Amino acid sequence: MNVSQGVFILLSAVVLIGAAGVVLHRNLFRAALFLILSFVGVSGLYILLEAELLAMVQLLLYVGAIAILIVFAIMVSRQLMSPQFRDRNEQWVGGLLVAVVLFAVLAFILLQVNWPTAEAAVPEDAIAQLGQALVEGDQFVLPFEVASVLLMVALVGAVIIAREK
Amino acid sequence: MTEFFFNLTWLIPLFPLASFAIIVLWTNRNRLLSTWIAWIGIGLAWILGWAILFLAWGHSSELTPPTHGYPVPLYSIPTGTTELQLGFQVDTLTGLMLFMVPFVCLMIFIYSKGYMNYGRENVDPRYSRFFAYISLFACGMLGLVISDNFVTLLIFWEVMGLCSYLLIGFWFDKSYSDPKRITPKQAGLKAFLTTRIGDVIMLAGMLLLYSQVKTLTFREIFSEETLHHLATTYAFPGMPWATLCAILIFGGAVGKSAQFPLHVWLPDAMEGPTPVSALIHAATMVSAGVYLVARSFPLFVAVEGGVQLAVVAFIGAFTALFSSTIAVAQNDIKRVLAYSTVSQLGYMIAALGIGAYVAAVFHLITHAFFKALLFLGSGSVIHGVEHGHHETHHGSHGHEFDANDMMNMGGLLQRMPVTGWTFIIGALALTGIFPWAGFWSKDEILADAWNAFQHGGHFGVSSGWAFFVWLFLTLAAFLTAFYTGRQIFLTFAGTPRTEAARHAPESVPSMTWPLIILAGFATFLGLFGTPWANQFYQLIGQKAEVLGEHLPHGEFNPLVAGISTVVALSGWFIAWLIYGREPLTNPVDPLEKRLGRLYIWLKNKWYFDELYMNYIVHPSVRLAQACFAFDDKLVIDPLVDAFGRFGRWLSEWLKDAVDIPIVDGIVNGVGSVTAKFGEFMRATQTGKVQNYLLVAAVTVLLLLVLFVVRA
Amino acid sequence: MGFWNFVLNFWTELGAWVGNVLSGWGLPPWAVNLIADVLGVLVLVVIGVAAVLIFTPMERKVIARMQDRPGPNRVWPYGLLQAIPDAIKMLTKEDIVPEKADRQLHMLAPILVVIPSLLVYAVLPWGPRIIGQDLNVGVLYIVAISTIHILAVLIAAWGSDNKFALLSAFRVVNQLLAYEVPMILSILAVVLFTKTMSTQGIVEAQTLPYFLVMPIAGFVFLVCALAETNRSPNDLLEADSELVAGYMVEYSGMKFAMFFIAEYVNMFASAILLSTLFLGGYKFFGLENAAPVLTPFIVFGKASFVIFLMLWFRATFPRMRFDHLVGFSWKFLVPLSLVNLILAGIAVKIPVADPRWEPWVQGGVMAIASLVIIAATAWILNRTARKLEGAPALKRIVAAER
Amino acid sequence: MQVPLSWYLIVAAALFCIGLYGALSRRNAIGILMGVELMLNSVNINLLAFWRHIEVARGTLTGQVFAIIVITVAAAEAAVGLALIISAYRHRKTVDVEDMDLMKL
Repeated sequence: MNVSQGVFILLSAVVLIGAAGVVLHRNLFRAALFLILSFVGVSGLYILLEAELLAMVQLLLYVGAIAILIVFAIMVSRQLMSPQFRDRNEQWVGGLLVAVVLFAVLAFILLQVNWPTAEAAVPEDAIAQLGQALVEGDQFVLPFEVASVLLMVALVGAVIIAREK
Repeated sequence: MTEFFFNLTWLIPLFPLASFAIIVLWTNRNRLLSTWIAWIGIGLAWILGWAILFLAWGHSSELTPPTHGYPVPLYSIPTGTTELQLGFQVDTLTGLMLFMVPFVCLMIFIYSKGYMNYGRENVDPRYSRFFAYISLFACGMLGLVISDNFVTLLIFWEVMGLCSYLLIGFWFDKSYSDPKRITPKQAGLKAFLTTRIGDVIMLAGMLLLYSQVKTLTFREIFSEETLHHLATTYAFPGMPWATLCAILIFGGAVGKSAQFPLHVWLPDAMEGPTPVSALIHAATMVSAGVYLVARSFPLFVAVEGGVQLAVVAFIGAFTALFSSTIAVAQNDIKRVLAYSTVSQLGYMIAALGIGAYVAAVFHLITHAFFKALLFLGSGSVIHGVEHGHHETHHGSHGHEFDANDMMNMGGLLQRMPVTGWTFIIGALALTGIFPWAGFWSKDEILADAWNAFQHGGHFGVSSGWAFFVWLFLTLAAFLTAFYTGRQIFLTFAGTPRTEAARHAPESVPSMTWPLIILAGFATFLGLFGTPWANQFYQLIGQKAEVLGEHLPHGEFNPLVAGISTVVALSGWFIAWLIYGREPLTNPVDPLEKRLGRLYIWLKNKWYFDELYMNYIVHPSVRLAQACFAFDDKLVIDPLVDAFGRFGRWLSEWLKDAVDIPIVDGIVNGVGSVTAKFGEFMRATQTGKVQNYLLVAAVTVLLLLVLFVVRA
Repeated sequence: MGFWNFVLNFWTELGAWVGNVLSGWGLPPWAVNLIADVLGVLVLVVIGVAAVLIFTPMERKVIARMQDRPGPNRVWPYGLLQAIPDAIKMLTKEDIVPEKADRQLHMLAPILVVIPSLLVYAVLPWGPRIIGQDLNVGVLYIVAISTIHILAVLIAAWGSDNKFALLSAFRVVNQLLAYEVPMILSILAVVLFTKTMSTQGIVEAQTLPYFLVMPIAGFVFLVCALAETNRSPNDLLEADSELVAGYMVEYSGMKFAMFFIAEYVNMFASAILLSTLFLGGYKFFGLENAAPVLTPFIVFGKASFVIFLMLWFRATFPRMRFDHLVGFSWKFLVPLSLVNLILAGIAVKIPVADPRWEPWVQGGVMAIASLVIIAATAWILNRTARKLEGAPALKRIVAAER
Repeated sequence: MQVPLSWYLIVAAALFCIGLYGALSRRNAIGILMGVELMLNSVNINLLAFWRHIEVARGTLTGQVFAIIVITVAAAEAAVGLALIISAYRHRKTVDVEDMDLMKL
């Protein structure tokens, strides 16, 4: 048990408590805030994994954009939030069962597998390498471009769907 | 650079094809745009074609046919044990065709704008469609000349067949009061079916060839081993495969090039619009037949002194003479030209039949130019006369006026000087007057025939045949000069015989410019093939040693040239005597009186149509009817009735015994089970996404568990 | 010599001295680091908060002078300590929570609004190696952290259970997200030129101040900073005349003071960031090399200048209409900064043989191209305006105003 | 480097399952969306953990790149999803998926 393991446990607790809050809290607005907490925790995990760029992107996009949008949507549809609204459907028991069993099976598998891990230091110019890899012809330029097209399409689609007639 | 352009060869037919597609699919409504698209398509093909020609010229020593083309392979079709290589090729013969085809097509396309009355109130309602069709037509011919195998050649060949059907029957709604006169619809059908006979024969030849040599690619068929193999194996005694296949393939050429006895469709093809006639008769379709024989020439000469060359020579020479006799007695300006085309094609075929390969191709090229000129000129004349008719008879279409009839013309040279003079230039070229193009090419054929007669022919052509060919062709030349002169004097000389001719205006510039340009070519093109500096020989004859012998090179023979010139001039002179000296005033041909029954015989085209009608078409129809009557009334009907009665009885029985208790029971049972099951399953179809998601999650979970257990 | 060295490098020497003293007490290295870090954090936070004390009087004085009135002048000479009585007033006011409000969220919002503002100071450079933490993704960090500000405002609005607050919250999403895009794009142009996202690295790479190299990016950033810090003329979130202070409407006392502090902390941070990105940061004609001790003051001076600019804007520009504000971002700033980004991308690819000349050549090209773009933009705007002049609706408005 | 790979994987699995539970049991469409976002995050944790523990030694970057692409997809998904939800809310005055069963014939 050293410092980073301690930090990891702390962050994991934040992530999982936040996630539990997301799915369990009756107040949807609070659930969204828990979601943000969870996102921030995940971002911390990324820093622990020495992926600073991804951590920042996580903050910027998940917290700064997606979570904000969710909160915004909740505010727009706020009339529906009445205390008697039970935000849990009739199959929640089945869902819980599936989730728990799935976790058990996954944990079992994960602990069984002997992962081919290898110790190495993250290179100094990891971010520059990432940037290169995203635009280099023989690496990931195609997924990158496809992703940008996807974003574009999603943007246009969202505008059209949400536009008032 | 050269290879770059050669590799682009496949684009040439694609340009007009694209024009066709664009016009048909999108721009049909916009006439001007359709015109321009067709022009641009053929124009690009022309530019690329000439680029390829000039590059091929530079490399003529490597690209001489038959086997030295530059291959542009496209794809191969697996056909069981072998692969069918399809593609294009560039050699000098292709290059020559690319010199002629796209350019003449371009001229015709430009001319068509005016001919179809663009921008006037009587513009053709199917104007854009016309341009689409002729684009497809050009595509067919261009694709044909660059094919390097019989398969694509046949495909493009049939494309042209289709287009000829569509275009000859272009005015399919036209009908005449004279029931005996053929309508465009019938003419199209006739052309299509007649050429189909030839095509079937040709297909048979191709299939036999394929069965023997397992390939249809020219360079492989015309290789020395293959030809040797074909020449030494026998289909049946006395008939090597090469001879059989050559004769059968020649059948296709006979159909396409309207040779005797399948010539009947071509004059009737005049029912189509005149640019189409020009397209068919000059640039594309009928030359395809000659081109086919020229292309497969090695096959024709694979057997020394075989019967196939004799067949070719005889049919060609006979057709040349025979159709020119008919032309003498025709009054329709276009029909005269049509028979003249048949006759000139006979020249080419006959030339090929005596081994005069270079001369045949030379004549093919020059003929294309001056015949296109003549057709377009005649179209211009018809157009002018029609306009004159419209002007004098405003809106009244009471009686039928035939603008094609030369008896309705006369004195048009004053009214239409450009058309007239260019037409005369074309006529001079056609009749082989020095120094127009026809003189050189026709003379080369005659000289070759004479040489073969004098010194024995190449490829085992006997000198008797050669003399026969020479004689027939010389007679044909005389008749050609005569009927051409008759045409000129009837149409342009003298005074107008009708009001329509009196008011005929000169055509619009988009029609006259192509005439002028083509007239230039008709005048000067022959200089490329003079016996002293024969560029054509340089291009396609030089390296023909692979054929086993030197190709005959038409040396200048003053005797032959003198005879043919004298013959031609005398033809003109007699025409002048009859028609030119005292211009006709009444629409009665003076020839009719002098020739009597012979004239009637010629006017009715030796009664070939009637012959076919009476001895082939009617018997076939009658046979079909007889078969129908026999089959239907005596055999089929009772049989069918009996089966019907039996079936009825059987089904009645089955219904009671089997259908109601068993089949119905099963069906209803299945139905009710399905319905019950559906009721049950319906519960799972909640329409709620989350339920489905849960099912999916459970499924994934089960698979995962399965994975764990199995591992 | 030693003494001068100590004086000139005062801040780094101070750090080393503190470290030595702590080690001298016999502490293990990790404890020394921890204490040093805590001290550093404290210093940064204090600087951030102390900015309020300096800039509130400055704002009041400057705007008062621009509006031709004396401004605060009672507390100490010229009213320079006006902030202290203000703070006392705030602290002593009653803390009111609306009855139907969500108490916890109402409480959480002021905290959340201050924390990210102060977190930003961690990567703002005060001099060579005088920085909280030189992150290699520093600029991205600033952008990412500052988005939490939006969240805090949303929570404040939601937690207040007030319709003005809620309206303000809708505006938050609209305005702040809209202005974040051009801001990031203009920062990206700078990053393209410096090839690093570390704030320290950006300062080091600035041979020329980037405001000269890419005036477009600087201008866009300035406008966006005004919007992001919610300053006039872009203070639509709390526009008094429309929303009676918007999301802050239900806050009083100390909680209101937190928002107040956060605003100035943000403003100061933006000013420092702008001077870092575009004005050369702690560089000042080689002074930073001669006397490193001065670098924090250089930064402070530049930041003050930027803040003065912001105050100037506030005093002179009327508030914009909301749809104009958002439209201005999407229709004007975003395309402009995209063009600028493309220009920067092209400019940094210009090959220069001698690396010493590289910033000058590329910067020069960029500057000239920017001027061309500015001229083109001006021409287009001018033409559009002239077309609009003829529009009947506008004519009627102009006539009515006359 | 002292945190073993399996710890990350376990946390990610837990996060995934919590997200799955959220997606399965929430009635509010926005709640479902949040559950999906949690699942996507767990995937990203996995990707980066694999990158750190396996890929860094090999000098490749697939994990990071994929994480970026997952984030992109998540952004697109959130945008379209929320647009759909708002549209549905506007037309039907509900974001309760229990009421959205038009898929049933």
